[in-house]
Amino acid sequence: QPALLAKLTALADDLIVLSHRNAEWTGHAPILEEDIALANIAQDQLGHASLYLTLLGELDGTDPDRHAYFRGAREYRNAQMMELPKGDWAFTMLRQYLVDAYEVLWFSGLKESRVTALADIAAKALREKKFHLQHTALWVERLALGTDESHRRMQDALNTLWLYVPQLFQPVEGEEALVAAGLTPDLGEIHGRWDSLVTPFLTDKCGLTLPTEPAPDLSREIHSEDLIYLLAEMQVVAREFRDVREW
Amino acid sequence: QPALLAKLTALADDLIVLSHRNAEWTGHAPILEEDIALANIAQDQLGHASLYLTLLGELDGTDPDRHAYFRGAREYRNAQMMELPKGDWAFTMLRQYLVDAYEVLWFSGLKESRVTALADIAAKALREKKFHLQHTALWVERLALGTDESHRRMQDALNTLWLYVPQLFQPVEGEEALVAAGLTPDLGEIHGRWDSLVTPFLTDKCGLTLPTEPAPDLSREIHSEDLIYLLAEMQVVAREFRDVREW
Amino acid sequence: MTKPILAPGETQEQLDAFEARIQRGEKIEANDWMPAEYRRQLIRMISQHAHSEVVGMLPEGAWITRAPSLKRKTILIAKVQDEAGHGQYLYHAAETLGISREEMVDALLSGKAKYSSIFNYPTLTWADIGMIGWLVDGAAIKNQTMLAGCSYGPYSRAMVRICSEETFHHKQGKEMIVMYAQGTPEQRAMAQDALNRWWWPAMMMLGPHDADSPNSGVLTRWGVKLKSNDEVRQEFINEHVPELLEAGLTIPDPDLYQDENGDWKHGPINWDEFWSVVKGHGQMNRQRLEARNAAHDEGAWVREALEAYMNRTPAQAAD
Amino acid sequence: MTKPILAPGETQEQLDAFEARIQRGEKIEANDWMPAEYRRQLIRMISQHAHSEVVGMLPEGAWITRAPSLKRKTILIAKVQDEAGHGQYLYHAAETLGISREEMVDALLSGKAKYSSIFNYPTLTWADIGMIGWLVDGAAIKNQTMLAGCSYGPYSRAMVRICSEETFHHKQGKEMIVMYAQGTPEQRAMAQDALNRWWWPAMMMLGPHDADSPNSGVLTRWGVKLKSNDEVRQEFINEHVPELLEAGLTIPDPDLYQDENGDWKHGPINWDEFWSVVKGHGQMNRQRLEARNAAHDEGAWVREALEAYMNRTPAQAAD
Repeated sequence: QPALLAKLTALADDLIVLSHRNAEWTGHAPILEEDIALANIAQDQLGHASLYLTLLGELDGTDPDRHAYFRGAREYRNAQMMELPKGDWAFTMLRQYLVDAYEVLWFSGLKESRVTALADIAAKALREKKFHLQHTALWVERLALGTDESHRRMQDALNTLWLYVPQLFQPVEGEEALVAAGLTPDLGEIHGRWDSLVTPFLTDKCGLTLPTEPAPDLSREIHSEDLIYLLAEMQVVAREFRDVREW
Repeated sequence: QPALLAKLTALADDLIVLSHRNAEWTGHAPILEEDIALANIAQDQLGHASLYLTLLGELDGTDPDRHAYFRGAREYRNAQMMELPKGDWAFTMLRQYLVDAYEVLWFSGLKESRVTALADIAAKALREKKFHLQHTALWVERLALGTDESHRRMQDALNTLWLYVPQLFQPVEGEEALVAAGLTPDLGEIHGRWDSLVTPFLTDKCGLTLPTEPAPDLSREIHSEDLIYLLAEMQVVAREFRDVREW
Repeated sequence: MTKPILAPGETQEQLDAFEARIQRGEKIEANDWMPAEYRRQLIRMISQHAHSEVVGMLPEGAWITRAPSLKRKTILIAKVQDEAGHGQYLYHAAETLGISREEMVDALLSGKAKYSSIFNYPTLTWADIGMIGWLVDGAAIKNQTMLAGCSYGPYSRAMVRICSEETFHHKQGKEMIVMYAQGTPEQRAMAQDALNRWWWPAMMMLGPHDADSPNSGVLTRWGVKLKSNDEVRQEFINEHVPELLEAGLTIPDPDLYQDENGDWKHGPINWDEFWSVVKGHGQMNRQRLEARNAAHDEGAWVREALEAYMNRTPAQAAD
Repeated sequence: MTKPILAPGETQEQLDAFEARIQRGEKIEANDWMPAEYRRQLIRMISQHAHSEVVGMLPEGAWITRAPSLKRKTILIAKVQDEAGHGQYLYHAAETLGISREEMVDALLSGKAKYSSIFNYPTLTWADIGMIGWLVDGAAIKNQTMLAGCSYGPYSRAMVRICSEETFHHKQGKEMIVMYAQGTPEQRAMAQDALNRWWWPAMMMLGPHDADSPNSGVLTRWGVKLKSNDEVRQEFINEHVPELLEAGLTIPDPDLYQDENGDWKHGPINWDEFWSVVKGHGQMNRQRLEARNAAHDEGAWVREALEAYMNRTPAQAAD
């Protein structure tokens, strides 16, 4: 059904875009050990994207590489949080933490999907996501409680990123039907659990202040100018040699 | 003859690439008046590139837009100086000054070409180039003699750019024949005149120090990684919609 | 029309004479007597207008590096350059009222001064460049044509000059979109997508309905605003709807219709979105201001050097 | 073989015992007695090797964002990640000799320490990624295999571990280029162009001819270098020339031929270029160091925060 295709697209696009941003750090991280850790997260994310895309391909014949490399920004369906430039280390770690917390809950729910293929993806990804979450939560804590500067940077990152959070929990068109049919977990419920997990961590544990500015209503069909630049770079070789079928 | 085609390509590519770098300032210059002045130079450069490309097209059927938008970095034949990132205002102004001085002399010589089309291009461009040279020379002087910081920045720019100067005066393969036949001026002679113009200006007038580090031997067939990024951005729309014949 | 309140030191006689001049269609010049409120309102309007030109360079300027042909690239550089020029004229016009460019720029950079809400929308495809030329410049021209007749001489003359350049940009934008609308399927889709995103912001940029426009009263009385926002918007629609339809595009307003007088009537405008963008919550507000601030900050050493050089030269000459 | 000079405080007896251990093929471990010169040479070599891994992340890492398929992108991230890991092992190995990672990194960032000249060449097309894997890793493996047998235990063990990962990268690079060499005309051209640019730098990266290699003598005597640069280079050529030819590529050396022993003999190497690059005049020397310095400087606040946090936690726990 179209809702499932739309959902798989949104899920895969989130990961294609965010893994790209994370991979931009490879070779430029503040500590050599973190070049390794973040590269690891980026690889896992690409792996999860591929799992979604493989399923998508089975359903509607989509080729994963054409999906990633030959759609423009007007066709991508990632949440805007994913495409924001990598910023500083605080921004990157906080974004990844917010997403990790959401994905751990998402995959925990998806593990119960009635569709075996989805439950299998979730089971495989969940273990990795728990590890990522541990890693990024520790970074958020360390930076929030580190120096004045690191605290300020973490708070700045939160002020920006918080506005993009609601979009993570926006269902795609027809998602209620997927939930009702037991294919995918209920995002509203996940949002609630996410709040109980993330809010006390950020405020009580890390001493950060949640912004009160109202979040704008963002659609997955509209992107920032940042995504255009990201895709331009990502797709440059594939599009220059578009006749090449295999790399 | 192939030497003329190669020469026209090199001349046009220099201007396509440098005008691109200059145009990157539009909207971001340090003074509104300079947004205007530099945009003006960039437009003139694109205009001169088009004149060369039109002639090239008449000779071998090249389409100017395909020439600009559908060749990769391995096929561009600009001097490396042109592709270096725009840097700060000192870098941009000094680069443009060095090129303006060379172009004023080049077009002065080209005006005497036996090929009317070349002489016409030169006559048209020369007037504009003299105006550019006046503008950029004044900037180099003002920054070199301004504050300590502006002097330091100008000297830094000179330290980098000076290494790329010799390439400006490197003939393309077979250029001697063009010179012998009276088609194009002798670059060696122009280099001498350029030195007499530029060296006393930079040293005596502006108080800058010419670097003594030996300049590497650069070929127009090898570029820096910078050109790849420049072309990726420049060609992104044209290549994404490569079937479009007219924009 | 709202009756103006006299500022301390202003007499009714001065005000009457001033208003009589405006009634007679005379232009007020920089050194003429004018009410403080007239001066204040004009500084606000003209500087806001100047800022709009300067910030307006950003969304279009971002596509200079990606313009898909040498011709389009040259045209776009020239267009953005013109906007810088308009900014310049307008800052000059405002300076005649006794404010410095520096003060105005500071107000922009600190976020105190406003600029047109339209520039807080992202430019997402190359066709946006054409659509901005057609719709945004088209809407601006309607407003500027009115302002060309305004009572303050320097503003009026700046507007005349700007209008003629904008008309050229408008033509180029229209030509580009009409061509794409008749081009390849990709170009058609691009043009339609651009219209879908720019139509409503262009409608909104002409300002709130008259009832919600706080400064309209006194500006009208003093011959600065010769038409209401809704009147200008109606002119804009009446010109552009038939042309867009003729180009084969679909206007994203299901309620649009032509009434018995030939006026095109639009559906409800989402003013919540307008006010949200005006208040700084548009998609690009922050980036636009950051980009201007970055250019300003990174240019600081250049401006200092320039000043040092100018102070230095006479001293040297005296050597 | 060069006879080593005793450092102050070192006795001939100690030296003889040390050399006897090496003769017997024993590994020297971190806490064993060793001549100061052995320690100095190993620190120089291992840290240079570590720096090469870290700087080597840059030319390849730059293509992660442009890898043309999801599979290649994943593989490339993993490869560059492995290089970070190799840097880590090697810094650890050097630390066993009494130098800190900080000292080594400072030497790199200030330009005092060297790293492999090969990374000062630009990566200009996607095929460079494959060619680097095949040729550069291929050359590195020859050197590393030799070093895996070296007399210093920690270095030797790091090499064993690194070699097995490099062998995997080498295979991936070869597979990629062989595929492109048999792919579309564009892919073939790309592969050949990459070979044209990387062949000679790969030859040079194995170091100058034995006569021009200042440290070779003592390193050979002490079992650090088990083969000369020229011997290692010969192994590299003998393995790679037939494979490159089999892939249908042309090696950019007109003088290349196979002699009666089956050894492939190369034409003259441009050592001027090699020394120029080593001295810092390669095309990318400056950018590489700038990139490392930028990452280091921009990461300073992170490392400070980390330290502050670690100092803070026990205090908090004591609350």
